[in-house]
Amino acid sequence: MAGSISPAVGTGPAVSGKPIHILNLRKDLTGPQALVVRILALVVFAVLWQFAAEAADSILIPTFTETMEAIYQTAFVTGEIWPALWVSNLPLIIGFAVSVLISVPLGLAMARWKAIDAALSPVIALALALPIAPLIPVVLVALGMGMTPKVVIIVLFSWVFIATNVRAGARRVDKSLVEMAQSYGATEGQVWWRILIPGAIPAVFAGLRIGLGRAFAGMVIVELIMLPIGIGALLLDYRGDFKAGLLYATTILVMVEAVILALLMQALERRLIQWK
Amino acid sequence: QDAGNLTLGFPGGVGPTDIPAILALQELEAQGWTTNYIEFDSPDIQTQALLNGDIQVASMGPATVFAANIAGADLRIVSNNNSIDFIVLAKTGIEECADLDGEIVAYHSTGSTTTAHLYRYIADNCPEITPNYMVLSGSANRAAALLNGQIAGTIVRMEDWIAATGGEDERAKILALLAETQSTLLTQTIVVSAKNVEAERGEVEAFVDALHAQFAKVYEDPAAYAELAAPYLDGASVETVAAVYGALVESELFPKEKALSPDQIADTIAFYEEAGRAEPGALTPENVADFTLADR
Amino acid sequence: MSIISVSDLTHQYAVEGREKTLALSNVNLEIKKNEFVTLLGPSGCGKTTLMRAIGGLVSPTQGTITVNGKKVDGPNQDSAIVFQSFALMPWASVLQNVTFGLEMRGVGNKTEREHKAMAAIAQVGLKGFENKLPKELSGGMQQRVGLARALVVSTPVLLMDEPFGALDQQTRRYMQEELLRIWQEDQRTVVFVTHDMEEAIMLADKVVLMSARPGRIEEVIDVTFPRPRDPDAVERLPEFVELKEHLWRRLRQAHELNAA
Amino acid sequence: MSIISVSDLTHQYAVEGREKTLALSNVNLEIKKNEFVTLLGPSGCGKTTLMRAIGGLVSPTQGTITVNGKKVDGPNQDSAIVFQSFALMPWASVLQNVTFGLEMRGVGNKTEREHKAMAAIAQVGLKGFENKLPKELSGGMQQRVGLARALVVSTPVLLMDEPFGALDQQTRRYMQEELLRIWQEDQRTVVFVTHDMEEAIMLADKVVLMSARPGRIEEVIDVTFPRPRDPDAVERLPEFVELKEHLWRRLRQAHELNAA
Amino acid sequence: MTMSSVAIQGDSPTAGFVRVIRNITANWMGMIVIALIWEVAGQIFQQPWLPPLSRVLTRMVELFTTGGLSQHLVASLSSLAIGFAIALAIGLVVGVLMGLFNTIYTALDVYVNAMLFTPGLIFAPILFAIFGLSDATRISVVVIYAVFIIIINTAAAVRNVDRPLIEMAASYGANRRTTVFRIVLPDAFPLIIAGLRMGAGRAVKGMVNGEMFIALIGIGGQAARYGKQFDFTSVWAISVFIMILAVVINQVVTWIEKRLTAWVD
Ligand SMILES: Nc1ncnc2c1ncn2[C@@H]1O[C@H](COP(=O)(O)OP(=O)(O)OP(=O)(O)O)[C@@H](O)[C@H]1O
Ligand SMILES: Nc1ncnc2c1ncn2[C@@H]1O[C@H](COP(=O)(O)OP(=O)(O)OP(=O)(O)O)[C@@H](O)[C@H]1O
Ligand SMILES: [Mg+2]
Ligand SMILES: [Mg+2]
Repeated sequence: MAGSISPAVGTGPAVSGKPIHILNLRKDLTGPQALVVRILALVVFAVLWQFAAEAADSILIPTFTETMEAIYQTAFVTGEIWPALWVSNLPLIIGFAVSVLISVPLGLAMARWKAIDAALSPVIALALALPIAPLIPVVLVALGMGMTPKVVIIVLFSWVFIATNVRAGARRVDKSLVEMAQSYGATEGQVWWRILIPGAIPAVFAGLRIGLGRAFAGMVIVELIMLPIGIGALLLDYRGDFKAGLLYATTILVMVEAVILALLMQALERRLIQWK
Repeated sequence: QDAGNLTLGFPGGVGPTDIPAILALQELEAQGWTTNYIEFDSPDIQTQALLNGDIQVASMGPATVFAANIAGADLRIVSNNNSIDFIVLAKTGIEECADLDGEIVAYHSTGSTTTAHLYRYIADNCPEITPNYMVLSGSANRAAALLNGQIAGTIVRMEDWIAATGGEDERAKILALLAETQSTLLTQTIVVSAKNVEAERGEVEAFVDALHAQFAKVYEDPAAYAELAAPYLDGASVETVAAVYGALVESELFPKEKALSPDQIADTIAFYEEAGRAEPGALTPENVADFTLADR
Repeated sequence: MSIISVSDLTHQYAVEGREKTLALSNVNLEIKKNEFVTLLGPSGCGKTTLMRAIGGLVSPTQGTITVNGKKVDGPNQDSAIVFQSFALMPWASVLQNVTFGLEMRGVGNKTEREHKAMAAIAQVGLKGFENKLPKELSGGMQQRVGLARALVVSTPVLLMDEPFGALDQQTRRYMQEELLRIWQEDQRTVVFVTHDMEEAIMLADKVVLMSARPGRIEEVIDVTFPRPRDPDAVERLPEFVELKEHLWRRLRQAHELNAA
Repeated sequence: MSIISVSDLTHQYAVEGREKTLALSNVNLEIKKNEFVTLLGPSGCGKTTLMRAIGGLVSPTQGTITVNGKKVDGPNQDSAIVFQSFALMPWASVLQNVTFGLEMRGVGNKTEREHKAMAAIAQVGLKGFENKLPKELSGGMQQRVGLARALVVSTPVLLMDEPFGALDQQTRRYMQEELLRIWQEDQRTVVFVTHDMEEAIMLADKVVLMSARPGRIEEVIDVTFPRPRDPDAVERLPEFVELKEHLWRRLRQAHELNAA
Repeated sequence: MTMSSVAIQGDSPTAGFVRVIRNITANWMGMIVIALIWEVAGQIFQQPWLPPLSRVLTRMVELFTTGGLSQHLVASLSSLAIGFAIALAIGLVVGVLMGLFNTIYTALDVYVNAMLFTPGLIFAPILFAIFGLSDATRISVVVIYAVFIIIINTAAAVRNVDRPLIEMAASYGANRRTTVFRIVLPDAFPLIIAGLRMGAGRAVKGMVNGEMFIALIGIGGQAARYGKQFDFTSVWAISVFIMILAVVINQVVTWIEKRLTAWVD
């Protein structure tokens, strides 16, 4: 018979010390509290920016107040930003949609089948590191000047991040659920639609958010390097003319657009993953 | 002579027009100096490097100098590097400026120097046309796009055209050499920061002297110079480089005088004012150039 | 005339880079159509493994299994499985979890399916919980959702892995009665893993007794009490008590703990 | 002299955006030091919830709980919990899972802890499985790992949520004997949730009977069989059979299914 | 003894060799196929922008032996290594803090996402203004590129940790710190690794872009020069080299991941 468990020595009443608090992950602050925290963070950031920029005293670095003024100018006085945003957004939307259509199935397939995963994982690694920027001339020469090269570059920028996250998320889906579905005669398509995709939804959204970010970056970079229309043209002009305030104002407005899209996505995500 | 210390900045991608400056550095190095050169991708970063004292002299376009000074920087042109070397190109079949009406014409970006020159060319020669403008950055990219038939006309630097075609190609041809009509304008200058200039006066003077010695060498024998220059131009053959120098010398694009001409500066300022890139009166030759360094 | 036939089955778990475990060794088993077979054996003896192999979720290292005359080489439509770990979709409501099986088999239209599912949910005593999420249910309630899902699809074979393990005796007794009723009405073949000897005897036509690791079949005992059985009455039969004693003794012999 | 005192406990689960569930309503319970209390009740009646509240994992909507004289307002070092869902760390071996509790309490050094843990692993019949990962174990084996983890730390209070639910009867009997032995040697207070009425009676000083949702305490029954008990002997006592019948009747009354 | 029985025993060197070959073909199939398609397409279409892979590889060797690329390599790689190490440290710490503390999460969430969305290049002038013409600028570009994705993935991983395990740890008296190290981090590990993988890729890009878009230095600078000269074979050669570098880094990460996550099904 196995040895007995002797009582632990020295763990008498002394152990009941201070109370333990359970980690409460994912309990997001809501409403006014969240707003206060966010604004506080913004204020800290703005003050740091203001002082740092004043200390740097460079013609390329605007202060926070200069930037805010420039935002007001470009958005409401001259209105320069709007047509540029519009021009730049079209390839962004198409490119992002193409990325999603390619990467979500790909990521799921990688999570589902070991062979595909093994075959594609070096490709993913390649793509994660493939330096797109030096290849932009190649893409332009290959595909001409129209919408296509922009869309291609945006896809190149974003697909791999979506695929990686979808794969990671789908791998976390309980294996026994897939078995359960199969035992009920689910077809492969049904396994995907009913088990893998819902189970991977949180990670899919994380991937979509990151992918959207990369798509934005891709959009700006193509325009900066080769086809300066829209936002890229504005940025180049402001840079060339040392209009630092407007340069960062434009950047911030692009970020704001991206963040708004991300927040919309987050809202959708919240609705879809109540079960978490 | 005391050994000096000098770092020079270039816009990215060394071309034949940049070689004299590099060889001037070599010359100084041979005299015991410590020299260095750095290629910058964008003029604004180069400007900042100059203002910070990371580099002592820079090769940059007057447009950048003007824009930076309007934005509050204190840059000074101390020497010319080369005059306008832009050419207007068009695909075969387009014979004159007016034929560009309705065709796709590419330029760098709305506010760039080359664009201003292109507008000026059209205003001078065929003001009534409305080309279908599109944006395509990089002079070499535009040359390639033209050769690939993706655009009908554009403006590029002569050295890029010659590098891409060796001087001739049946797919496109030179519509105008702007050097002929706009020769009083500067395109590439040697620039210092006014704040640092007193401390580095000796170095800058020595560099300007060495640079002009190089220009003299080019004019002496362009073909021989090409052989010196080719190793600095990755992958370019000596013949191509020789063709470029031949063309540049023929058009007298390198300055023959060391002294900086106030008229040239004034013309260049006027040109940018006209192009709407500078407020009239905001710039004077004195606050963008330092004549004391070269006019000795 | 066997509907399930397991011959010479051996299974070894081989996780890369880890020690191998021999879970089943030379198992032979014949199950006739409409038979109710219970599997009994010490913890870790390979009952779940055997069940999963029959369901096609484990490809055995050696040996063959046929269900309904077809060789099993993957999950198939002949059997429904009730999982030991419930296997509920956390994002789906109780109702959605229960209709899932019907949907996969393409049964009826949505209303029909929901109608059937509602009936099954009531049958397992979860009326009123249709719209709850799994995390809002207790352990026993979750188990019953898995049960309802398997009951509602009418497969010829029903594989149940400790389906009543998390239920209180009252609910368990009620569920046993329901299961027997469904089995008798629909004429299905049931393979039922349990730890409860009384349950094993009460339900079975045949009790299959397995030995400790590596799992082998020790003994197959026919249970011949007449049907329909009234649990309370059966429990009092002297044959029942005798059988229970017999199983108890055999299990004690087979037991890994005593071996240690 | 109660070590655990639950007074006027009400708990309502309120998940945002979803219907609320009243799980416990006005529960009062006093448990004396070194008492062995079993909780019995229909599936979904709130046993797990009550247990978690005592362990400080659920902050009840209303009412107070004190353990060892201190008000419970979070997890505390006075009680160890055996979880219904096992809660094993999937990345840790059996041995690492078992030493976890000891480590958290800062017991001894590594060798000592491992020594203790090895003994506990053997006690639950898992000798030889020390280096396996949870996914390599069967359901019952996983449950025993969770059990060993809780047994090895010597907390005054042991909260056990269906700890033997996935075990076969043989292993279960053996584990019951072990548990009783440990409890008697170490003088601990045990709260034990089970579905098995025989188990509830056999182990308990007090059987607490709960009613269906919302959970209330129906009845508290004192069990006075002398200790140490020999399960096989106790089972044959007429009082045992009588008590079992009584519980069976009461549960049937309390049962939600019969209400439906 | 027959060949097959040798293979089953799995101890002999031949069997080991066979297994290695099989592993390689299984793991690198995708890449081999892409390489073949590239080569064939390059040979068939003869487009200047798509030189056949063989030519690219030859050029790559040339660049390293005679083209003087190796002299740039050490500087580029050391800034990559230092930058990634810094990004890793900051990313993990901030990510874990954001995952653990809901206030920090709420405060930073929007801004970190915004930074991820911003093309890293935009920061070039700022970084240059701060660090000037030193290696610190290149390193800081690498950091900026890699850090935000690591933060975001780490925070998400921590926030999704299995709740029952946290409760279990709490019930055994684990304090916050212990819970984090013993439960949260192991459970979050697979997702954190996914973030690191992406972070490593971004770091390599940061290295290249930093060298391309501030001052032309290192291998990125070379790539930019060749791009401006329309020397696509050299551009591809450098890109392929960078990708090989990334794949090597990725294999290392995968190897570590495999070691540490045997417990994932
Ligand atoms: N995925 C796996 N990897 C490795 N070994 C496994 C795996 N699953 C089960 N085993 C091992 O196989 C043996 C049989 O496991 P199985 O789950 O079939 O037992 P069981 O009879 O269902 O036990 P229980 O009654 O406890 O559920 C056990 O010793 C277990 O350790
Ligand atoms: N996290 C939760 N959110 C919402 N409702 C819950 C949650 N957990 C439990 N409930 C509800 O509370 C009630 C009591 O659940 P509890 O788990 O305490 O039951 P139990 O007595 O342990 O049942 P079982 O014997 O089946 O384990 C159930 O009706 C269940 O639906
Ligand atoms: Mg099992
Ligand atoms: Mg429970």
